[in-house]
Amino acid sequence: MLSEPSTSRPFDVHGKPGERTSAPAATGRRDAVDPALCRQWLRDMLMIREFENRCMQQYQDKKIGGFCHIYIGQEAIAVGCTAAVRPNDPIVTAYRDHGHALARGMAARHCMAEMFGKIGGCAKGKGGSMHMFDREHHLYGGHGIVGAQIPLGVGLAFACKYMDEVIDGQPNSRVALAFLGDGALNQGAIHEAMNLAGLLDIPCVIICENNGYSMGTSIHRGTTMGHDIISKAIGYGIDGYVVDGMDVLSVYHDMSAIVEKCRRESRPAFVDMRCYRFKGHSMSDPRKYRTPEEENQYASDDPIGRLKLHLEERGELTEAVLKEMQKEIRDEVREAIAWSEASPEPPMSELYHDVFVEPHGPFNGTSLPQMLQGKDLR
Amino acid sequence: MLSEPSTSRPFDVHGKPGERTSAPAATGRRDAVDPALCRQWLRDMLMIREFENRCMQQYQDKKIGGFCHIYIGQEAIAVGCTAAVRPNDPIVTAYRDHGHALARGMAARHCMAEMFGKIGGCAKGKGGSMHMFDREHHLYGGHGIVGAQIPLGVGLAFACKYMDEVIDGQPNSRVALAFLGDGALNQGAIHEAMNLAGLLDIPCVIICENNGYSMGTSIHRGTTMGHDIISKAIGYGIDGYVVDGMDVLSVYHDMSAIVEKCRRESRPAFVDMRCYRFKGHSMSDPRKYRTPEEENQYASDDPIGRLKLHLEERGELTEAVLKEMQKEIRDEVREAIAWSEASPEPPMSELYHDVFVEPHGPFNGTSLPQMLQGKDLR
Amino acid sequence: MSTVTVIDPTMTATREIEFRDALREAMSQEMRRDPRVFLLGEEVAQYNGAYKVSKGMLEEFGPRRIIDTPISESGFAGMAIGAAMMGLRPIVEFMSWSFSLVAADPILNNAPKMLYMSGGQFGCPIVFRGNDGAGGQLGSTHSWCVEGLYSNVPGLKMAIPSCPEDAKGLMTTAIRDDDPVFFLESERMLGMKGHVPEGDYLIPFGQAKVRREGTDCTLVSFGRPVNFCLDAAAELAKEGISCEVLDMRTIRPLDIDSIVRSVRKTNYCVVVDQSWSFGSPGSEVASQVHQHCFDDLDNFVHRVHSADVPTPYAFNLEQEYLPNARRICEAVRSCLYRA
Amino acid sequence: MSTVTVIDPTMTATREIEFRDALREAMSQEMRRDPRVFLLGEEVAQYNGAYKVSKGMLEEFGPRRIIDTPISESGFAGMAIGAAMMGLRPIVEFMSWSFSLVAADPILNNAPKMLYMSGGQFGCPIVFRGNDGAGGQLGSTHSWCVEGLYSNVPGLKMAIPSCPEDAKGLMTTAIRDDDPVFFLESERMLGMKGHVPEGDYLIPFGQAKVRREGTDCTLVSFGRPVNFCLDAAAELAKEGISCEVLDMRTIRPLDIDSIVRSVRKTNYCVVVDQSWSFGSPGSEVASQVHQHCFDDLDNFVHRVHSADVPTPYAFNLEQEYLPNARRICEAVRSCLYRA
Ligand SMILES: Cc1ncc(C[n+]2csc(CCOP(=O)(O)OP(=O)(O)O)c2C)c(N)n1
Ligand SMILES: Cc1ncc(C[n+]2csc(CCOP(=O)(O)OP(=O)(O)O)c2C)c(N)n1
Ligand SMILES: [Mg+2]
Ligand SMILES: [Mg+2]
Repeated sequence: MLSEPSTSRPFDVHGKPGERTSAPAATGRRDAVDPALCRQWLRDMLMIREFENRCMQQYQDKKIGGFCHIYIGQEAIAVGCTAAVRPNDPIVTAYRDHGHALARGMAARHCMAEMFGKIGGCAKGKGGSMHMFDREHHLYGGHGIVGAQIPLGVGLAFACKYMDEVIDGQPNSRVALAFLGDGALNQGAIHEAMNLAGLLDIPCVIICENNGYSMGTSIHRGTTMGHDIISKAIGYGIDGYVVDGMDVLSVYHDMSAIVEKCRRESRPAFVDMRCYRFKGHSMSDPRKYRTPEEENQYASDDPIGRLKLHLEERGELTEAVLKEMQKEIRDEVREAIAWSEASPEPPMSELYHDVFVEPHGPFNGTSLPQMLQGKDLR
Repeated sequence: MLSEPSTSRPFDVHGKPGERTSAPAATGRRDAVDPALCRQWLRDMLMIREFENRCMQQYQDKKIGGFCHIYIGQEAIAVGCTAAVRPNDPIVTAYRDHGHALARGMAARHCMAEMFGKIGGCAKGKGGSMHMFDREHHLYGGHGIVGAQIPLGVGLAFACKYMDEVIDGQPNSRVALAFLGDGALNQGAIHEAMNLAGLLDIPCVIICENNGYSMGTSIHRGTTMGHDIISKAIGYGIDGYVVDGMDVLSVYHDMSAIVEKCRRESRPAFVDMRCYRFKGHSMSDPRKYRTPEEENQYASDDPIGRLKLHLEERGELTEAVLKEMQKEIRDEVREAIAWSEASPEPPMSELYHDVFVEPHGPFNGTSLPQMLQGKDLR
Repeated sequence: MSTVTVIDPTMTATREIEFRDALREAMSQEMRRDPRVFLLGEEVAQYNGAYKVSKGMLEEFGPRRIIDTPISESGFAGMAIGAAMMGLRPIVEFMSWSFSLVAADPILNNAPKMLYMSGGQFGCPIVFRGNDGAGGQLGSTHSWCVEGLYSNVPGLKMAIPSCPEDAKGLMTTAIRDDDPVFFLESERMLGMKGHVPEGDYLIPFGQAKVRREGTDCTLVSFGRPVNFCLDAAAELAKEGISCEVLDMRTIRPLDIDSIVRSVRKTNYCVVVDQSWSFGSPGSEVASQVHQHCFDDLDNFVHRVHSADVPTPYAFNLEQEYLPNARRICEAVRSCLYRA
Repeated sequence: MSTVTVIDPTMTATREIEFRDALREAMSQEMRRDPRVFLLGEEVAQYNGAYKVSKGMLEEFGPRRIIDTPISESGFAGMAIGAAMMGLRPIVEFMSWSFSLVAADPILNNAPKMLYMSGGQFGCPIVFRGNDGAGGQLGSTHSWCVEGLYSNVPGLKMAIPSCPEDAKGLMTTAIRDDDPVFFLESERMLGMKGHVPEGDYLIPFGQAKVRREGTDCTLVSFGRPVNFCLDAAAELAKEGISCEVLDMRTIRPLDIDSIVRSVRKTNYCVVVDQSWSFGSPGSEVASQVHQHCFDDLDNFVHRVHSADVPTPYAFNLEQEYLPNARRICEAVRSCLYRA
């Protein structure tokens, strides 16, 4: 599956030029995917892009509060990874989570309403941008504390295996995906989690969305062995892979292979998913720590552009289809915003709701958000 | 300096037989040490052994409270490492710390009195067995929380470098040693500390006293890559070395080379110091998790026996000299016990002493313990 | 909690067992009835637990449900929280709560807030348990009373039994509870013997127990110091002072009603809390009693805590540092203007 | 602290600057006078600080003294503590105190206990600082008021300024203090303007400041809510209620004497503390006032806190969750039987 690394670009935020990574980058088999599926991915990626662009507007318009981390540039990862796993494989990620929520199937309205702090939000407006949860789609959050979601992700995979093997007496069927940023590599918790996963044979794929920066700190200023981060996983006996996160076809193929290996062997894996964050860290970041040249180079390597090209070259995407797609998406996001506007603020009783499962004292129990009501969640 | 690994023994708690470690074990140049120095090391090791044996008695007799972790079997490490550094190179270690305190130069009486909870103890009886501190000898503790001392050790080295380079404008002259157990490898804090040390070029030598067990858990049950733990350091760009911790000559030679390299280059290093804890984890451990055969094999490879043999073979140690040495040591430890018995309990005013530097409210300031009074500590 | 019936512990056969046995019985009984329950922590399996609380459990339940972990409190606590989000019911043993500081983030930021942050989607039915408070001369880093820290945090429940019977009943309730429970044991009490019912039973959270009735002064406590209160009450009885000893059993929820009822009767109150005084459960109780019994109290609520200093190692200092019967007696006499 | 003189801030020239500038001025002035002082934390150097508190400091002091760290709070806090043991005087910036939970062990187990555990050999002159309390809709994991947790721990000092002038004076004192200081700022206040003296000056720890004199009720607060108290006092003045507003400035040490003096005058007391109520500085103050003013109080000490729930994201819920002038007014009226 895995072949030689592509040659360095003039700006390479990940490797130091000339240095080889310890695992090869991914290419190949790019033609094997059904064009309809490819177009679906294009749609999903365009959807995230449009959603995020509108988020930025809404944030400027003060409809969205708190921190807001934009996923633009990394769309291929959420979309490709989602395509590579089964719908009931649980996933967990950090605060840059809109893309994961949408890719996993959350309706744009519930994602947007959450940021609007409205009752129609996926977490009734109580979580915000950094905390997207969706039980129907097996998304275990959006988490704000850097690195803290990785032990959780290992726990999700542990639970899958325990339920299958210990409770139901059948072979493990699920794999968990746990996403983190490159800056999160420096949190101790993820090392403890990797050791546990390696030791207990836990089928968790730890995916480092390595966009080369944690806030204003380039990976080489904050992380030792930044050119070869899978060396860290190797210290836990975990297989590491470098994957081109700017190319949804690579993501899909490599992740499919990795995920199925983990599922089969019930083992963890670590993925150095190389990508670039096109926007600032959060909405208030002037991005002085990197040059326009660098940004432009990566922008010209846009994962959406790449996929479009791939389809166009093969005659599998016409201008008309694309236009229609874009229009639908614009409408859908516009509708999501209108819906979120219209969704009421959470009632004051929500302040003391969802604190404890049982009502007692001022605590008035718990209930599911609108988006899950009436659904079969087993 | 470093040559091929010795062949595996039948019981090898560290490597899986047949598996190569990623760095070679140390041998060679065993003859180069001045016999007088060797005899001094023998004396130091015998001293620790006698001290620890008497500690166990005192613990049984309830003169010592709390937890008590015995260093028997690992004496070559504290003694060899101390010999390999300069007296003002700071060191810090975990709770199994009596050996380090004695090797560094703390008088047996202050070490023993500390465990007796007496005012003559190195920490006025307020720290106990796990918390041996000695400012004169640049020992920054004894620390009870597994792994927590490693960030501190990196901070000591950072401070050395800062004082020399930033404050005094001269090249860095010191190196810090930070000891931990193999079980501590699984604490996140040490990974954060290794990354910091690697990133900021901090001259800290992190020495894992790899005795193959953390309490009842063998390294392979608790630690991934247990046969090759320096693979973890490699993920931080830190050079790793395997050293035979059962042989004081190896410890001295290898550590001298490692320490001088770190001093020269102002870089961290990681040492897999292979050893065996001869006694239980603490005083209440029945050691059911390992076989008498395994224990016997290691006991027959006693670091003190090895050094004795080395000296005897070369005619550098006579029976009479050894006897005399042993007698002196017995007397010294006996005297330390008597002295500790006689040392008063800390007065009640000590309860509110050393909480804050300044007196205020019930807090009555701070002062140095007996052992440091009148000494020049710059 | 809602679907289970509280079995009256007086109805089932009892025998004298140790506190640690009571804890183990609750865990084992719950593991037999619910396959989602499992135990993990350092040395809990092969070593039978550092303090033998889980002795024999590996043999009965096997290594898939009694799981030895590396020394990675943050990692395995977080892992267990993830598993709880999926519906399993982990019991996490901290060898000592003192070692939970390295796991403060997952246990405080994740477990008690997951239900809220997810808008009701993911609860966290988990029990964190282990030794709390000073052991015998373990020194400053190993003697934490985490109730002083963690009880500040909403979204968690906190139980702290003072005797074997409560240990079993509260542990059973904790395991069946759908919210995160911080369960605080005491190394010093693990060997304590007491009559414990054989069957399974639940002691509801938030219901204090009157451990001794009295008319002159209300002693409010929880966990190990309840026993010192009983000693002190016996001592004070000789002086003609009749103390009512209230064992709160859970700190969160706090059964303030029972305290108020007692203080309205006695008009005096002493709180005994082994954590440090500043911003502690003890100050909370004092403040709430002051609020609810403003017109009933004949003196201010007196408080007995550990001294406001790091825990010393030396035997004599540690003894003086901790709440003890003598210090409780002094506080009661002072409160009743009899000093 | 003993060797320095307190310069009267009223004696030096002032100008209006922001809270963040005041913090920076204190740090920079101290770094100029003492080469042992350095600053480390995430994004403090090249990025000029996530909130621009350290803006320009890299330029002045260079990368050896203004140090960007990876996202390793436990690692760099521990490293700084080690350096402090050797006599350096680190300032550790937590981008938010909410992120200090992952560093709870070094900051609580090491820094405040080192002097004690080492029997007086190794002190820990260190300042931990950063944003505390809710920002604007940052949600539950990012809105910690760590005073509710950490003030329980002996061996540390805790300062929490409410205005730019105090921010500078307290920071200067913190840096020169030989003990560990937890310095709590507020993201919401960094842009607040105020008159700040140009020279260096020290505001002694443990001395409250009367921010408004009054006769009817004592309002006790610290940090950001002091400003809400001032708003409330202005509002209540219109109703003829005269509030005395006490700004504690440090929680540890706590200047209980000033509180008692004021309450003896007003006979009523309301504590406003933005941390959660249970076992908080607020409950401590209430409990101590109850103790010292038992015969002076005409009603129980009323308390205003954040709601006892995880911090919600939604604007309307967060506003209601936090202490605010309306809730303070209500508490004062209720306390004064005017509700
Ligand atoms: C423990 C902790 N420390 C600091 C922060 C503040 N913070 C939020 S995101 C971030 C940078 C993370 O970078 P990275 O992991 O690379 O993710 P990216 O933003 O690139 O997706 C920081 C420092 C935090 N949320 N949690
Ligand atoms: C954070 C933390 N967790 C657990 C413990 C309890 N504990 C003390 S020593 C120890 C085993 C450590 O083993 P290792 O690091 O190999 O050192 P050794 O005892 O072999 O010297 C454990 C689990 C602790 N002190 N701190
Ligand atoms: Mg990044
Ligand atoms: Mg070991």
